[in-house]
Amino acid sequence: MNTPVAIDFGQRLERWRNVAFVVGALGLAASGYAWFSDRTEFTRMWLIAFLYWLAIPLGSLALSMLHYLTGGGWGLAIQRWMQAAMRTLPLLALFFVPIALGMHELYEWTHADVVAKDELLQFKAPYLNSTGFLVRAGVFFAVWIGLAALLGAGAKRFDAGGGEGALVRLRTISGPGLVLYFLAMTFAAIDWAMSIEPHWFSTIYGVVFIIGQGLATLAFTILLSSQAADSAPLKGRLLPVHVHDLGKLMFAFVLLWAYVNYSQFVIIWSANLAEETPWYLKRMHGAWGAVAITLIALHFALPFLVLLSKTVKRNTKLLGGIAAFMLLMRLVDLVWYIGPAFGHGTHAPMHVHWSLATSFVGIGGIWFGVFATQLKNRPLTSLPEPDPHAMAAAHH
Amino acid sequence: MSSAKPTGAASGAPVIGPGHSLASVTDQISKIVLSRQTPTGWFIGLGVAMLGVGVLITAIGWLLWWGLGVWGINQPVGWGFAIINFVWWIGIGHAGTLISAILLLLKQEWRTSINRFAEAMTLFAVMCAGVFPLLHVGRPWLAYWLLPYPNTMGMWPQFRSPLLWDVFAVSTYATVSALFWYVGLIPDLATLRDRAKSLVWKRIYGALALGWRGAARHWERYETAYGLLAGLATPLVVSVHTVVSFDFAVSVIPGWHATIMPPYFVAGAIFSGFAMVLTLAIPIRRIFGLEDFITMKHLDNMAKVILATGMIVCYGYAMEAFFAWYSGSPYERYMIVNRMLGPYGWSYWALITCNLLVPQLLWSSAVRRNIAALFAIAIVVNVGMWLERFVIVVTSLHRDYLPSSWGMYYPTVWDWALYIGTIGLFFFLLFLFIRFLPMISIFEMRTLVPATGEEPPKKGLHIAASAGPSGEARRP
Amino acid sequence: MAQIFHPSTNTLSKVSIFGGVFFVFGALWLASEINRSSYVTQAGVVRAQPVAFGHKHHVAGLGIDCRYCHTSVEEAAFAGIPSTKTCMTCHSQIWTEAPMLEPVRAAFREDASIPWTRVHDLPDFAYFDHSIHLAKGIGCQSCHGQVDQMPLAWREHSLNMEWCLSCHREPEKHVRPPSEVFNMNYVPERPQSELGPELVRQLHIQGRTNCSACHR
Amino acid sequence: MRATLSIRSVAMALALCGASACRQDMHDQPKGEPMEASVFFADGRVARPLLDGVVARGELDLDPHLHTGKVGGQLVDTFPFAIDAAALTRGRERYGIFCAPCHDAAGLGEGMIVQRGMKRPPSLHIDRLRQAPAGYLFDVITNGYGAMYDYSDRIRPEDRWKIVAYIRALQLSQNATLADAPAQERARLEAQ
Amino acid sequence: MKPKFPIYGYLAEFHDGAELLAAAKSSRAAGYTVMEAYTPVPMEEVAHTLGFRTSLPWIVLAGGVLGACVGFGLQYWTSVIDYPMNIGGRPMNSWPSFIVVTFEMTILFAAASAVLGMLWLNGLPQPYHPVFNVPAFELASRNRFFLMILSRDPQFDMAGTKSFMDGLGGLSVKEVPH
Repeated sequence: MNTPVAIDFGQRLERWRNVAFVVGALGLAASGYAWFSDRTEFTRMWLIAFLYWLAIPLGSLALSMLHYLTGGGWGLAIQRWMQAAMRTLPLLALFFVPIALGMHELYEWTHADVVAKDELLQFKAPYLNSTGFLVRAGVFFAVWIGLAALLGAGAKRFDAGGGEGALVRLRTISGPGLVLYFLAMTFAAIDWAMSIEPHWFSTIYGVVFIIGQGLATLAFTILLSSQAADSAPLKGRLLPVHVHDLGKLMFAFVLLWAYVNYSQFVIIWSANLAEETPWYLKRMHGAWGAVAITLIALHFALPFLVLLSKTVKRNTKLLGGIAAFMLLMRLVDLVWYIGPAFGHGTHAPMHVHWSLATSFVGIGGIWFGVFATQLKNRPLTSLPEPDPHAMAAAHH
Repeated sequence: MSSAKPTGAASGAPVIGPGHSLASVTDQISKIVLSRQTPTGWFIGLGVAMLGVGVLITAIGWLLWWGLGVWGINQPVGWGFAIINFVWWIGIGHAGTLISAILLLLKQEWRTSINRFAEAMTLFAVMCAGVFPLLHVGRPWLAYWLLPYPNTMGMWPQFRSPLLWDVFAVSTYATVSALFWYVGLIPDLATLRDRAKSLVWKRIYGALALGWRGAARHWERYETAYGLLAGLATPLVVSVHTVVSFDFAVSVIPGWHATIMPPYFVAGAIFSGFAMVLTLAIPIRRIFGLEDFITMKHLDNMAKVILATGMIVCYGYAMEAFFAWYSGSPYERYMIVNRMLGPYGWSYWALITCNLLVPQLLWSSAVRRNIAALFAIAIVVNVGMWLERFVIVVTSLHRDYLPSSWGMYYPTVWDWALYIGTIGLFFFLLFLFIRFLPMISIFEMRTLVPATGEEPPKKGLHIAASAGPSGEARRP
Repeated sequence: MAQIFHPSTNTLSKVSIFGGVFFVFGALWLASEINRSSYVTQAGVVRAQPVAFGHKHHVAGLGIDCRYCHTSVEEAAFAGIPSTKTCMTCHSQIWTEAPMLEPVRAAFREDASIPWTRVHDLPDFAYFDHSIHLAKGIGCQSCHGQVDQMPLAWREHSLNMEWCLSCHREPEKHVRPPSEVFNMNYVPERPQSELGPELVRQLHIQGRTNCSACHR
Repeated sequence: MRATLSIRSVAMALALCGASACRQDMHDQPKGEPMEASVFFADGRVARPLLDGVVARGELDLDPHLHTGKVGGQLVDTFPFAIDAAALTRGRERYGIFCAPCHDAAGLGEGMIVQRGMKRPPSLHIDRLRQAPAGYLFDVITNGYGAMYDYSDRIRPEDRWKIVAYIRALQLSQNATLADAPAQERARLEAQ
Repeated sequence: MKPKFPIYGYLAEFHDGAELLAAAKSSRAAGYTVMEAYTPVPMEEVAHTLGFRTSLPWIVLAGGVLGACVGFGLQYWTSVIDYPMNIGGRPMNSWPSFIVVTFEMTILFAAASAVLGMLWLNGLPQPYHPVFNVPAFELASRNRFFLMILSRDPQFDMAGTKSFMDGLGGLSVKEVPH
């Protein structure tokens, strides 16, 4: 039961970090080739990969603030992961550059000739224009990075023994911070993803992205926790009760994901308006339709059924496995959300360029490397020392 | 626990006053029910509420006699007060389930002293809500046609209609809320049976307690069932107001057809529901001297929930307004302009004042600690949420696609009478409830008493406020 | 504490809960049976008429065609109730002294209407058209029963909507060649399972079950 | 006092329930269905007789030949429209419905009603009727003759003409010679 | 059948839950199996000490699955098989529309099976029970904890069990008449 040699999670992290940097660099290099060979495809795939990896730092930002406001042991268990993830936001701002440069490849409203022929796009021009797009992106990143910095500083003060005062300050930031995050993320989702199909609109769109970010963050942090659980310093501190809470939260977010997506779908499906349905028609036919069914089955039904069980929710390894699976499904979901937007007509064939894979590991590798570096800068967990009482309680 | 270092969210106040034991909790709460002496305030309140019930009966009688023409509804506003008040009441009901179920799942101990009361509020609010659609169908004696049963018409309800989803959602909600409430009451009914002095009351409470005797096996199944009910009620409560929002959103009316409607309706329901809980809890804790059980921490937490859900609701308003423009649809654009500047513009701005501006005061902890201010804000929110439904229903319908059929909606005195009547009914039931049943869950309050013998309280974690000793240990 | 309930209450309370469930379902079942019974639908109940007119006598006995009296049945929604003059076509000559026919003679004299009791009265929101049913091969007998065997008329079927729909959903079970619609003793030449679908095709029968087919 | 009150209230409640359950306001709407009784008109009928001078749509009798069987006041012996096999079939059907009860299927005047006491009509095969112009037969159907009531309200003019045509065929059938039969039929009949 | 012993069991009264738990554990260790504990608050550990786990979650799961099948089945049957009707061109099997009612029925059936299952397994309602014969038992719903060893226990005997229970350190041990 007791392993004589205590494995240190920090060492494993270091190994992973080195691998991640190498893989990331290779991925970026391959994506660089794509940039020259097919700029359009590269930019599109890059956008998907970028939005995928952006979800974890932003979700961390939001969940941290939520945790400061509501409390709960689950937050302590993943607090360090989230704090490190938040600090990677400047890197993601850097990864946004190819999107800013490739705007013309992504958004038809940047084409003057298209806009000249399209009354609706002319009407929307005060919002959908290149300058506004860039300025807003700057504002979004400023808000997020600023919030992350404020929270980081507050957390540092708390760690240094700031006590109740530091906590109160964190809460004071978190309330308005969540409001700002919500607004910024909503408009970021509109700008970066929704406006690829500039005629279409859905008022719940921002919320769908926000829920997705929360789910991705939970899956990522659960996966990491499950990897760290049996080594120092988490061993003995990460209790089944924490795992159970995290499992319940992931379960809740799986349900929320299904809820917001179903709401959007059934409202558009039932009303059956010509300006709204094309978005779903594209995504419900042919190969994209198969992806949609896969999402229902594997992004919702399977995790829902598995996570119903209390035993599963308390099993660290099993929950980690499900979390890894959910991270994969998040990618499928994003590809399904954004991929069909580039096709025209309601029966557009499914098309995913190979550079999705290179961009995905490229951004992801570098991101994870930086994340691991950030993680190592601070204590690896904020969970308290093992407490015999708590251990006893946790066995029920 | 109270003497341990502050673990609560902001105020750090405990969820139960100091110095309580199993016996004192049991005695103090059951005394309210079993005591022969009834506070005079109760009689006055019940009397006023009965006046309201009288108004209700008159309004329903008048309506049945003359038909729906006595209401202000007509083309183009065919929904009017009936649906406004229905949604308003259903929304209020939601806080009860939320407090009971979701907070139980989240192990928020502060729920314990207000859950029973909030569940009762849910039940009564759903009853009041049910009055409106039943009467609005025009021939309420045929309302059972809404249910699928093998009828002589050989046909079935239309399952593609959100109005039918509503029938299922609301009736399921009413049933499950009643079950949840009753199951929660069983051990307390046994407590009252054991405490009651007269044989008649012993028998009444005894029959209702179903012979509960607190056996360990029973408790085990009971707690499992209660936890499962909470787990089931949580998605249910979300689904109910989602379905209510579908009533509007799956249509094609500008101002109704918006995909943000489900989450924003759910948030709005919680918003108004918590406001109603505050509206009721503040006077009741005063009248019945329950300051030890409904503490400042409860009020503070409820205020925070109101603030949070209020912000979500306002997010919904903002999205509607932005997308009305962004959609580029002339109908959507006209809808929002008409909402703001049309003949009902006053209601939109009043709504913004009540739901957006006034709740911002709750950012201040000083306001949250001021009971009078909390009470006032709660009332304002109740009004604001009523206005929200008014705005959605009336301004969207009165000017839709066809300018030739534009019109105005003026509620009649019978619309108002029915609305006031249901408020009377609500308070009437509530007064009966607080007199004859324990308004605070006795057995759950007992679990909050430190050192029940099961295990000593743990120290709170750094920030973790909620995972208290009883939470993980007792709940499955 | 002392016992406050007798041991028998254990059984009583359990039985009453489950008994209550059965009671509720039983009551619902009873209600639905009552609703379909002839007490409510009046199916099979002979109606009192101001004059004891016998379809059996006039149709089976004398061989008078349905259309002799119900003249508009082939071309209008309403089959037509014969005017008093139609009765008097014959009864001005035969049975002229019969007291039973005095109301007919009186009506004819005074140019009044005979207040017949409607046997087949659909609700006012249902729009039934005789002509289309005859044109598409639905016999009188399919809805009205063997009128030629009714001394005094009764309603053969409930006229509930489920009864209408039972045919509209499966017209092939009831259709006959249009030439046979007035035949009270029709027997299909070939098995109905074979003839029915063929006639449905030939006559372009749609068996409409949407609301606006009957409710306008 | 209390007892009566409660009995009264129970009775009231029952009456209310009963009243509500039996409300058939949609079943019997305040509109006139064909031949319903009316409380509005003095004669108690929903079906309104036409006022003098009113012509219903499609009922304007502009063609005296078609509608009266007369041209210039004289009975005609021609048909207002061409008689084909379909018209004869229709005529036979209408004859069967409206005429056969008295005149019997062959036109001999031995119908079922006659057997029950109706005044016996003349056979259609007497010379007077065989020689009468078609307009005469039409006129009898339209206006009645002797004990026979008129059938103008029950048979449309076109159908009356078709009945007349069928009567003509009947008359022919009872007075035909072998020479009238088509060659093929003749051969068959001769063979018998 | 005539009961073997003149009493239903012995009821020991305790001051707090920890004492009860200890007593339950030692009774269990002493080989008693047919026992019941009575507490004013739910104490999961006591039930587990008595060797009890509930199967209620499975009943609720079954109820939920049944509800889902009934819910969707009802809609499918009525809308596709029994009375197919074209509503605005939507397919007969409009599954997006049917999800809501399916969901509600799932919840309804699961909740009903949770409540009815709990009552059924608990043998409630049971207004009469021998344990109510003990006057002090009314404190079981206030602040006292009780442990009862039933006379049905194979190891039960009048004197031995009495003296064993006296040794558990409770406030009192009382006979529970039938």
